[in-house]
Amino acid sequence: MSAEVLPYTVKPHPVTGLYNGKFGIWLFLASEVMLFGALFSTYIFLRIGAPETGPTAWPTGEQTHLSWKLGGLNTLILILSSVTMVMAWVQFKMDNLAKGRMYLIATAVLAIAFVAIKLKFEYMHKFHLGIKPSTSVFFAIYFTMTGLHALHIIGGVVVIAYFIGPGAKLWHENREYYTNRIECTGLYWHFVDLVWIFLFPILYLL
Amino acid sequence: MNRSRIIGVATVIVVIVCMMAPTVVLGQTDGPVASGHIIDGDYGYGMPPNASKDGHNVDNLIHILHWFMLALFVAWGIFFVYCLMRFRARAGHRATYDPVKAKVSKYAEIGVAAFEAFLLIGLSMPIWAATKNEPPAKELATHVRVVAEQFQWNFHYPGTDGTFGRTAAAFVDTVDNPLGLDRSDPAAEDDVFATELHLPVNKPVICDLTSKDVIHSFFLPVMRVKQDVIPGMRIPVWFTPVKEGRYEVACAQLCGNNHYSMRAEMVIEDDASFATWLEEVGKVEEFDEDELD
Amino acid sequence: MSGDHHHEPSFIRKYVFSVDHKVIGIQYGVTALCFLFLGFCLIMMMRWQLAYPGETMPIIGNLFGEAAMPGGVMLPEFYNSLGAMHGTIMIFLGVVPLLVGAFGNYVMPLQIGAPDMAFPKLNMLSYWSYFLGGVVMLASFFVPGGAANSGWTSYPPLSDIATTGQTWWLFGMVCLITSSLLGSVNFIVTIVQLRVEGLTMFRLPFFVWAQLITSFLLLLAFPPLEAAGVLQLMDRLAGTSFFLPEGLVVSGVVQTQISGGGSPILWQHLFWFLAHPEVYVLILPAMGMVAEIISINTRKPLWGYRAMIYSTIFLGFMSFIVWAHHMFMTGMGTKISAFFATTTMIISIPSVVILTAMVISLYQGAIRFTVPMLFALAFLPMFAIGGLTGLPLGLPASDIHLHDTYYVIGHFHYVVAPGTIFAIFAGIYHWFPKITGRTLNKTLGYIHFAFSFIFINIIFMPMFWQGMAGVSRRLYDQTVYAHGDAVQSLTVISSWGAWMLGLAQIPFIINFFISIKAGKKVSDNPWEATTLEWSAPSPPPHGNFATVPVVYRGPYEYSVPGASSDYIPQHITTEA
Amino acid sequence: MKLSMITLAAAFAINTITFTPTPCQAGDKNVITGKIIFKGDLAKYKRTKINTSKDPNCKKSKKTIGSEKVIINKKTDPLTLRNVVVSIKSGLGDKVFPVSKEELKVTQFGCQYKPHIIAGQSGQTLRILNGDNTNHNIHFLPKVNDEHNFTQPKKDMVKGKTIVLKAEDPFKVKCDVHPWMNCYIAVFEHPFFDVTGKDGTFKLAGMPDGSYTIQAWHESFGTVTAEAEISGNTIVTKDMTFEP
Amino acid sequence: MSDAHADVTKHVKAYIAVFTALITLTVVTVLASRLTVAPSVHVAIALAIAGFKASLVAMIFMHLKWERQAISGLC
Repeated sequence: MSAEVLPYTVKPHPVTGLYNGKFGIWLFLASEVMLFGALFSTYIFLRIGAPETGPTAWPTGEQTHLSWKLGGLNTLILILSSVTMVMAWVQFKMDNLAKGRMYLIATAVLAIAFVAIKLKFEYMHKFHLGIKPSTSVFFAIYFTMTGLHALHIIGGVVVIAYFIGPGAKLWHENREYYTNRIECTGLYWHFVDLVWIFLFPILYLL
Repeated sequence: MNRSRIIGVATVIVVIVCMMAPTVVLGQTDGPVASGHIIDGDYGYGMPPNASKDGHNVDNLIHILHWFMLALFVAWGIFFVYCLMRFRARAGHRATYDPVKAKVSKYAEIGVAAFEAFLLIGLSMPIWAATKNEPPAKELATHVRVVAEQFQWNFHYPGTDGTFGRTAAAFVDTVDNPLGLDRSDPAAEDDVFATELHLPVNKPVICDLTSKDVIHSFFLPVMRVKQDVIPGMRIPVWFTPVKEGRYEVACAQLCGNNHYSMRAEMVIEDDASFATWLEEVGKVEEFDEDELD
Repeated sequence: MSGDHHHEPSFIRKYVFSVDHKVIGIQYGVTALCFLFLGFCLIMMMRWQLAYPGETMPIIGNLFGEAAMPGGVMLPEFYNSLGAMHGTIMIFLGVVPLLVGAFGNYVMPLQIGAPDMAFPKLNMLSYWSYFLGGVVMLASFFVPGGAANSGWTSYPPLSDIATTGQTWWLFGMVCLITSSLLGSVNFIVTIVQLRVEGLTMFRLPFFVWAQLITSFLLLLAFPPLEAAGVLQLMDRLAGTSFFLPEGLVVSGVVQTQISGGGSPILWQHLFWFLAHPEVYVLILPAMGMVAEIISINTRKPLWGYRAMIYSTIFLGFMSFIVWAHHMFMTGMGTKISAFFATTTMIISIPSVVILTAMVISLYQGAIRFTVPMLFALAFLPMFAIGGLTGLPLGLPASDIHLHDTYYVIGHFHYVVAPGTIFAIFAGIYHWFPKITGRTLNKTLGYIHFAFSFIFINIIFMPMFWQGMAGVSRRLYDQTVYAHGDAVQSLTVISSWGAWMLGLAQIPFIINFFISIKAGKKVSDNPWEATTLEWSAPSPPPHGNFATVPVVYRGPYEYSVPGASSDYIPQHITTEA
Repeated sequence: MKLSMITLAAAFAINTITFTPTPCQAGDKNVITGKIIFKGDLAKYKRTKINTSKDPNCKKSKKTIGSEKVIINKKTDPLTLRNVVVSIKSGLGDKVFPVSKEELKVTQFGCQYKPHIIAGQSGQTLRILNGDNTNHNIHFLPKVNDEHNFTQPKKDMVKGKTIVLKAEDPFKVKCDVHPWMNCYIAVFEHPFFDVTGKDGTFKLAGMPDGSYTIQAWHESFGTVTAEAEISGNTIVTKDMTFEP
Repeated sequence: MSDAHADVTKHVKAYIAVFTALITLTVVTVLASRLTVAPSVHVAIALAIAGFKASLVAMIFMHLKWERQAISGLC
């Protein structure tokens, strides 16, 4: 079942103006919004439920051992990677493969940097201090949310790597189909950056 | 077409028979139960006997609801069977294309919705508010702390001083201190621990429900009381027993392997025997093994 | 368009790892039917323990090893495992894959004239993720400590301190959720994007509308359970305490390793936020199938087609704000319970509208009592009983006595057993000719219907009386309580009903397997229906339609006055 | 009713005889024996009756049962302590000793575990029997052994898989249905252990020559140790005292 | 979406503008967390800024701004 047999795989649908891929990725992002929405409401539920004092009180400021500097740096990295991602799409739109691929590689490198900072500096730093998810509910929700977010970023990096490497073959077969796929990856990537934009203030600053 | 019509009619009759059979054939039975004690009240197919002052509200609501449901189902069923019989496919009969103007069904639906709204706002909310927002006066009520644990109901009476002793997880000892009472606390001296819930009749009761390990559910069928017992939360529930006798406390929420044997007994008695019981149950006699072992 | 095979796919590519929506539909169908039967066998074993507590189970008693049934007597922990797995297998491995995976995957693309689903490889991935989830669930029976035994709702803290079977259950659930999630993306894009020319949204058969709304429910309701599953996996494996409060003492041992701070209510909110839309996922496609079959067999357009569609859409929205009526007893105040009781009452109205519309469609029709029609007709009164008995459970006051009793089990089984599963039988009898080109035997079908209908009522009708008497659910032995012992005769009746229902399925199983090869050959449109799937050859080839159909009219043009035959298929150009 | 009571008592008696706590090796005759003396206020540790009203079936097997936290043998001259596990703590080095094939048995009778303390060697098998006409939920609370948590809803229901014990300090086994029911299981690497009975004496036999530290463990009073030197098939008596 | 090269370069300017906006907003959120203000106000500010940043990303980066047709077609 090659691509052209299924209508609107590449060309946008006259009524909805979307090709299948973009419509599908938007629906997938809707389900991701519900997934992270559930985790954010868990955060709110736990934080409101936490007593003022006592062992299970909600740590703020210094007790969280979270350095907002690292968080801020990670935010900038992700914003930058969002920009390089969209610039990659622009380059592919303007038909130059080399530049587009260069931007893709930049995005992948930034993403790996983000994950490296998170693992090396934040997680290892906490493990050395003896802080584990089981220490308190705050660290549990911190590790779960940032961990799941990091997994989503790693997933994104794998997809981008696919499009840098073997996926590029499609560029020669059907250029527009390849650009559409890059756009869908871009949409997913911006969503992941969007989630971090909310995660950063909630965990690091409040 | 003839044969399938007979089968259709036959199945409808058989269904009505098998729906009615349980109520007609097997009358009401009651009687003692494996645990050895005689449980008062005749239990059968309808609601269990009501021994609580305002249990009749719940009963009335359930009865009204079921008459309403029966009426709806019968009326709706008659129309359904009429359609099946009247408009079955047969020679010379063709279906009509344009939809029938069913004004009756629209008004019926609006009527049903209105009656449902009445049930909700008129009956259910007041009863629910009574069970949730109007606790009896503290000094009039008997206060009992109910601590559920995996497969036993523990009842904690405050004793004569009326205040519960301090309890903490550290003091828990499964043999002689399941509640984890801190004996050094002065208020805890006269506290009484029991595995049977004794209550004076015609006096409101407030039970503070909490659990030590998993979610249980404090269910008194005869008092029309049911309240989930959630660890980490203390949920009060109140009722007023009006009929003396020995009844059952059931656990209604799956709480592990022996959820089914997590059963306690509730004895409603007059004040005098309640007071004597309160003394008796606290006493611990000495065990001299020579005479028995 | 259909014949562009540039290479003949190998057997594996064609049947095992196929990307054709019809093959995947059949794979889903067969796997889900097997799981449905397995789930049914679990309950037939449990019914023995309920009817005759503590007695050795005859014949198969000592097949289950000493840890589960020493000397043929079922242990409470094994009973709880069977109960939890019965719920999980029936819902997540049986009915949803059958309704959405099998019927949706097979019939929906044909009904909208599409050559295949929008994302064929994603379709295959979602089947195999479902298959992995099923294997993990089955394997969890053989894990030390047995399968998950804290109910299909697996409330913490019980599920947090349960045996390793619970971790396998959680992992299995994550696989099943991923499968349904990917499936729903596929469905929505296909329905919206791949409709043929002329097939506007309001010319779609009601079955396709039901699948669209169901897919939205799956898409938006499942992720919260996935998040809750992740949280519980963290609780069980990484020692966090999302759902565990402070100061737990489990059988005398103070749980010092738990940091506390979490709350069991958090899981209930996340779980029921999924589970209520989930029960609408169970019923909407079934309503879609029943509506199709009723309109075909009454030779009359569906009454209030638009009313039914708007009700379904309204049902879809409302199902997200109703979930806490499962939690009235968790110490809720009057404000919250008032809100959820009101939304529960409101949500009962669209179901009544859909049901009434289907019944009025019978009025002035020419009803043919074919086997699928009998199942579809039986669905209506049974779903009515299921719906009506929801009322006392929706009102918090009457829920006090009836919550977590056999009344609840009677309520939702009436909606699912004679409701959804009868609709599934109706769908199988209805679309079997399209899948194999042969029809299922009629007499075996009548026998299967008659006995199933009788025995399913014998099982579930007594449960309402037991529930009123106060018998709690999930009890290993009801005779421990006086109010349970008094109605033990009803449990025995229900149990015999269950075993007889098991026997009543044999004619269907025989009929199903024999008719694949030896059934009576039929034309492409045996029921003389108008929707597009009957215009394709049966079984439809790889690209479904020889020429891409164009649609000229609505899906239910039956007995049009002045037309030559009593049905005009959608794709026929206007009459000469 | 009568007949079953007699057979039960007979089974109970055979049980105690077959259960020889000290499997002594053929060759050596080294024996360490002694008494566990209790020095403390007898009145403070009276045994109390356990209220089993929760489950009337418990009374059907045995009229009343007493708490077994602290049992002092009143009839012995210097007051001795019952249910004390005496074993060799160190001095055996890494010698390996054959594991006795005989199966340890625990019966639940009158909603109480019989015997209250079970001592065994790592690798020995244990079987739990239900002598009551009620439901018991046996719940192991170990740190090393696996956490068994199984039920026996009927009388004479033998737990299917025999439980193989691993070496561990004494851990508690509790019944979730009758919370007052508990017993302790102590598992050692070597076969030199004994539990004091009604006379408060213990006898460790068959250990190779050498100097050992002996440890006495009691569930409420903790542990007491003593040094013992033994060689050439002699009998050494060593008394230990608990002063709570 | 018109695909002419000129149009795409117009997008690029928008992307750079959004990039700088996001950077400054991040700095603003960090500074805002410094203010000594009631916690509920803290939450309000942080979420408002995060919401605004999110809408920027969604509208520009995810091309929602230029898909007038899609949105009207679907709803």
